[in-house]
Amino acid sequence: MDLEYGAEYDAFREEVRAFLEAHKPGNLAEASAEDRSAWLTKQIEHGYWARTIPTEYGGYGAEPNLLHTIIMDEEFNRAGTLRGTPSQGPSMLVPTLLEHGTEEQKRRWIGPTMRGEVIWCQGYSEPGAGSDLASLQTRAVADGDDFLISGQKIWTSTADKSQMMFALVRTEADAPKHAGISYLLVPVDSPGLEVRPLRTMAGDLGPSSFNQVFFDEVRVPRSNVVGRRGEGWKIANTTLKHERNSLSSNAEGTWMRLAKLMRDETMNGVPAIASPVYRDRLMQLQARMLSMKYHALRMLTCALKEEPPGVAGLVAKLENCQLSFDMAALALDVMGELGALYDHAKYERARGHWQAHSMFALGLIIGGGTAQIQKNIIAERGLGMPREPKPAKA
Amino acid sequence: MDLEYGAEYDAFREEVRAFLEAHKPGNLAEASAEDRSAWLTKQIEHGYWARTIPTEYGGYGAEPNLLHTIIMDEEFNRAGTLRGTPSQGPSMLVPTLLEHGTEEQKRRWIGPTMRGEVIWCQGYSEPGAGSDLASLQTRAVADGDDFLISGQKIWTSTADKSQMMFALVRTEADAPKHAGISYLLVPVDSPGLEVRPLRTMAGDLGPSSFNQVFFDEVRVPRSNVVGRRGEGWKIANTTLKHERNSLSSNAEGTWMRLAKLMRDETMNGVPAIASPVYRDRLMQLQARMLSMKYHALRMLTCALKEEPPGVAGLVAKLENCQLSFDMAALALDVMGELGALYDHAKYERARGHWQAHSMFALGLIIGGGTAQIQKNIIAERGLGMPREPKPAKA
Amino acid sequence: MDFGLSEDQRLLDETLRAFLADRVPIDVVRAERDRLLEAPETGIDRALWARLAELGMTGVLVPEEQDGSGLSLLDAALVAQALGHAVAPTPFLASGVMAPVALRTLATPEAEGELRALATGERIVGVAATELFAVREDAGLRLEGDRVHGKAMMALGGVGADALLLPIGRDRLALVAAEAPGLTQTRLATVDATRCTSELLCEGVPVLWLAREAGSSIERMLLAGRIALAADTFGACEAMIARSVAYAADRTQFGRPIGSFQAVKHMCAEMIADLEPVRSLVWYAAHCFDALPDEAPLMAHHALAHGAEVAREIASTATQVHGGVGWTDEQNLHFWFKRVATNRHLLGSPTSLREGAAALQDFGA
Amino acid sequence: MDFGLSEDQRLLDETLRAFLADRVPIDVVRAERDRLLEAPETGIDRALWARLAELGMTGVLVPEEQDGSGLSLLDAALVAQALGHAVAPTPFLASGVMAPVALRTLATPEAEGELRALATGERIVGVAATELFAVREDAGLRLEGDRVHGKAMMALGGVGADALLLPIGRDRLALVAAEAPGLTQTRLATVDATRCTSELLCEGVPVLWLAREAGSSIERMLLAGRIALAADTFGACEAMIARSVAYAADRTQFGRPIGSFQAVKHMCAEMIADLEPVRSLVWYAAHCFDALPDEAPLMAHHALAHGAEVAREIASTATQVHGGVGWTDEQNLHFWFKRVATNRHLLGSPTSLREGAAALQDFGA
Repeated sequence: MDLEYGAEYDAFREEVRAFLEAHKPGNLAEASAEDRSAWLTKQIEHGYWARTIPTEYGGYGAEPNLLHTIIMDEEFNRAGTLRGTPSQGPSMLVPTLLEHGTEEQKRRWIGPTMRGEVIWCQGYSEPGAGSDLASLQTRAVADGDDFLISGQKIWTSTADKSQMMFALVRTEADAPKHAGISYLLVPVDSPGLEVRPLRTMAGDLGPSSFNQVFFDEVRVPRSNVVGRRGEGWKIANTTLKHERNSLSSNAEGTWMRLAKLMRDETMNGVPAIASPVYRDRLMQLQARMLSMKYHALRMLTCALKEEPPGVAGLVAKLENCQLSFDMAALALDVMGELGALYDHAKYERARGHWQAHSMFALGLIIGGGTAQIQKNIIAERGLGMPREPKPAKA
Repeated sequence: MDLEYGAEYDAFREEVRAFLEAHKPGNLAEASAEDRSAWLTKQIEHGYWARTIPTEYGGYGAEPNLLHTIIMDEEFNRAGTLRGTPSQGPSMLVPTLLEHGTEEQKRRWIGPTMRGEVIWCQGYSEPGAGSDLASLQTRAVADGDDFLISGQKIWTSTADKSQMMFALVRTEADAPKHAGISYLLVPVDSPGLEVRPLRTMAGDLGPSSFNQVFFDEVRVPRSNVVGRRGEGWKIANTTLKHERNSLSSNAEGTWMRLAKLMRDETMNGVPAIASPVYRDRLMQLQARMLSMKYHALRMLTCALKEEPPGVAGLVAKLENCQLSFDMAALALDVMGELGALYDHAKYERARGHWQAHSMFALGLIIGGGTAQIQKNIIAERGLGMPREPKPAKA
Repeated sequence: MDFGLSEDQRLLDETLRAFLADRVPIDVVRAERDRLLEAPETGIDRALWARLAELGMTGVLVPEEQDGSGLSLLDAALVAQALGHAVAPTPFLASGVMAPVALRTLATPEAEGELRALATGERIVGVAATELFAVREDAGLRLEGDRVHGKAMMALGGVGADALLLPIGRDRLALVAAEAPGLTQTRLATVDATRCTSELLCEGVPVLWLAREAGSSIERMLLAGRIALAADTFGACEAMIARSVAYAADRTQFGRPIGSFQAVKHMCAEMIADLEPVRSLVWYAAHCFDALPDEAPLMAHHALAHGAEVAREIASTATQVHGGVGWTDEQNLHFWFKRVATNRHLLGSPTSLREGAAALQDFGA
Repeated sequence: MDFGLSEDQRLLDETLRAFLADRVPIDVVRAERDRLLEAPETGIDRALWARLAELGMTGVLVPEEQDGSGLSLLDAALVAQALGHAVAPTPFLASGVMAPVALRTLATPEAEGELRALATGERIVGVAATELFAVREDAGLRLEGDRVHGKAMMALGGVGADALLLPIGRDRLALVAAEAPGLTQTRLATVDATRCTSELLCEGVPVLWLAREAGSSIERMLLAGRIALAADTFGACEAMIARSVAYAADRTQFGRPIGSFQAVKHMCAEMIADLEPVRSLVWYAAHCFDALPDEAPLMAHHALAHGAEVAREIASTATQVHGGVGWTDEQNLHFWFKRVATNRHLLGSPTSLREGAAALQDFGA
């Protein structure tokens, strides 16, 4: 066991650090779209973003190296700024285009997407298709050289801020469930496409905005299909494979904030940390947090060595979500009566952060495949347990 | 809401109390079989046992009255002696015979069973048939006026102390699963029947003894079938219906012992009750214990008023088992290193009682329909949720 | 021997539930929430309270001598349960339970006058009880002469009320007019938009009257409040389970209703198995309040704390059963989620309630 | 950057597991249990220990200078994990981990002599450490001159050992011969028949040698013991899950393997999801012991406490997956159940370990 990165990587880290000191912009939140694109472009030039994307598509063209990725993430994080942009274009669409896109699609979309000039949203989920995503019903009917899309998508975060959507739609009405779906690129400003904000239980507490998107005969050229017609399900799933297994979680930071809260928050003159019952819960959570922290290091090592992590690679999300929820629950308990304060109420703690945290953690338990689906996967794929028999036809 | 029993019942309670003061025998554990039968016979004469069984079958012949039952149980309990005998003959076989037995079977078995002259064991479970009891494989093949039984039963508690067994066996080899079973009375001393003790994880800590019973062409007359051939499944299930829903649990007594343990047991000079973390757990358990105590009163009221308790009537076992296990877990934690002592080790606490309690509670979670089966029942029968679809034929 | 509801109680329950289903469907609750987001200083919905008064709900705990119905705390708990089930935005906890119990225990002429006004529902009285069990932000009220000074946090049902009942320490109880000079009330919005909580800043607020040696009044008030709050949480849990079961029957995934999946069934079974015994504990605690007062404090502590623990599990599980839909504002489940989350701490947090339960039994350090 | 096992460590693990599967199948464990029930004062199985010595397991933590293999605590943790997986009845915790760590930290000539003897497996040394963290039954050892008086509870690996290592308070460490005059050792049988625990009564027991200012030796010994014990519990949990998954594939009910029921699948998924991260924590704690000593105490406290909590859930869930069969003696699952139940308290109970973890960080009262 060796937790050092080695001299070569230490040098790389120094480079990144120096770059950030020299070039890190001020408050990005208030920056113009142009300034943000300029900053992304500078990152690409130095290879700190779009690092492994071929230069002909607007990237830096380096070989993949997970430790470089980790170090860049760590250093950008330490400098308090984002590396690249966290939207779904770079993380989901670009890998898909690289693998399945036509030459024209790649040249047209990848560079602008990485530079933040085109923002994408994801159109997968539908009101009737949650865990059972393949049952989606949004249809695209061929009409000459175009498709006409009708239907409804939900949970399309940032749809209100996007120019483009990559969507799964049913193009082959008579094909079996999984075989009738195509992967389609849709301009958000198309006539007949309407974005409506979707309010969640977290109300205005949340950092991200969700939307519903309605399609009424939205016209899109056939050339906007990625990969072959009817193979969208397969293509979307290979993209999910690309998604970097979340190697770091923010559980440690959350726990530190919780511990600080418990030193600061007093009831009847006694700080919460002095309550043995609350302290015991804090210690239980610390043990779980540390387990997940070193579990992530173990998974990182597997990835570096290209060793299959086995069942251990499937459990992080389930455990991290529950841990996150439980940390918020302790925070809310510690704040007592005042923990429910909200909406800029006087005495509100940390802007209602812990309330939001609690609700978002619960949302994460649900989202992206519910905990129940995840347990099925852990049991069947991780432990090799038998699948449920298919039901007899009623 | 009125938690009094009323004058009539108070008088009945006085009667029972006077009877016990006058007649309660000394140490029953050391009494001879004859003395025990005599004591049961005296209880029957006064109507405190076999109370509602017709006199022609050896009972007292009173009308059923649940409050009388409760009062008798409470007073016998207070006097520190058993009412009747807790074996499975009176509780399970006798109600079955009363409903389904022939006149001859009733006259022959009920009286001696109630007087403790014949001890019964139950032959239902098999090694391959646990939750799915109806899949049992012990066969009885017709041979003239007899059946020849071959197979194996498990979990037959007290088989080693019984004269008779009431058993479910497969008499109709070709009938569907549930329709091929008969309810049969089998002398335990029959040639070909062998009883072997079954050791459990609790080792010798446990109060009850389990056995396996092996049948090798055990011959039993056809007249020993109760009800019709092939209707054993239905008959056994109507008996289960008779089983009085456990109206009282011993959770309160267990909790009191736990609280006492926590006052007595010290570590580093501090009694466990002075540890806020342990005390908090004790309080959580007290709340759950009290909930179950008053839940039992509510169910009793439903029974008295002959009102269907609905889903509330299905949850007690699940909750009580888990509560019992959790109380033992706290006890074991409080005793720390010494809580695992066993087998008459020096410093052993309460003869390993809490270790046994923990294991038996776990056994109860499993036994009599696992917690999983119970949850299915609560959901489907109690909440009206849809049944699982039948699997398609492979 | 009858551990259950009387015919009258069942009728009360049915009447109120029918009324609430008709008058306070979830759309009304949504509208109230939206109104609050627009105007956070808005007070109690007096129109709804007036309708409840017509049903006699405002006078449940007011003695018949003062024109109330003089019912038991179990009746009041049934009302609270129904209000929780409907997540109805009313000041019942303060003005229907805590204030009447305090006032009738005082049994002074002034208190009797208040009771009469409370019974009709025309007068609404808020209660500031938080500092009895949890002091934060240096809160606390004191008397200088007959004027109140200091700060009280998380007063219940106070914004838009006519008067406020203020325990000063553990022995004195003051009534002040909501519009009294020197009193500044600020609504403290919580995630639960259905309950009114506020901060009171008092700078020499004149009292309408002051009761001394009111310790037992204050205790009974808190006790009744805790039991009613437990019932409110219980009612909200009932509603969340019912919604989950209905949703699971309706929602289809993988070609079958999700309620036919064992995992979903077991989540629902665990929710109801944990909840049903709580009903019995809440009923018993309420019964004790009137019939077995020595047992009542322990039962109230346990009913509120244990009910809150069960409720947190149920709120989380019900949301999971609903999947993403349960997380949307539109589905409305969150109104119950937030109601029980806020109830959890209003009259004592579970951990401190359990510590209180231990102290009542002389367990402890 | 390599958070994982080296090739050598994998080989060690595989070799030992193959050996244990061959030499200590569960029937051997059963036989040991039965032997103990017959003769409760029986001591350690020295024949098995001698075979482990051939594999080098007795000298894992003995420096190469004293003919040991001088490996890291992570290697020792892997041994403990394999022994827990096999529920093997050995004195590894005391004689293979705690005693060598204490002795090599002392670095006296006497200690070096002991280490040489320990490495060969010919000499076995028990450890009486319980009073360092939990005093019950008025236990405690003291010195009068150079003779030991008093009582020690739950000594590890002492019955049948050659000598016993006794911390006297937090600063002094004595070695006494197992057969020394004045020493009475009584085996204290626990539900777990695979680990030897005993009471020591000392009435003027002469010391073989005494080390003063041995505080850091004692601390390192306890630390190493806790990490190894956590690894042992972890290994037992691995075995329980593997047995559950295998049983669920094999057992048919309602016409299908029970492992195809969602409820059973989810029980297994929850077990493994809770357990896998514990492996990382145990590994990291062991790594810290050698490489990052400042972090080691906190990690050891958490690894042992958290591992014990996870293990209790797994023991209960695995038994439930097995149904009635898991509750029989014949099925053997209970050997692991009892091993983790006893491990849970041997070097500190979870609650007190967590209190210790808080104290290490200056949290607290």
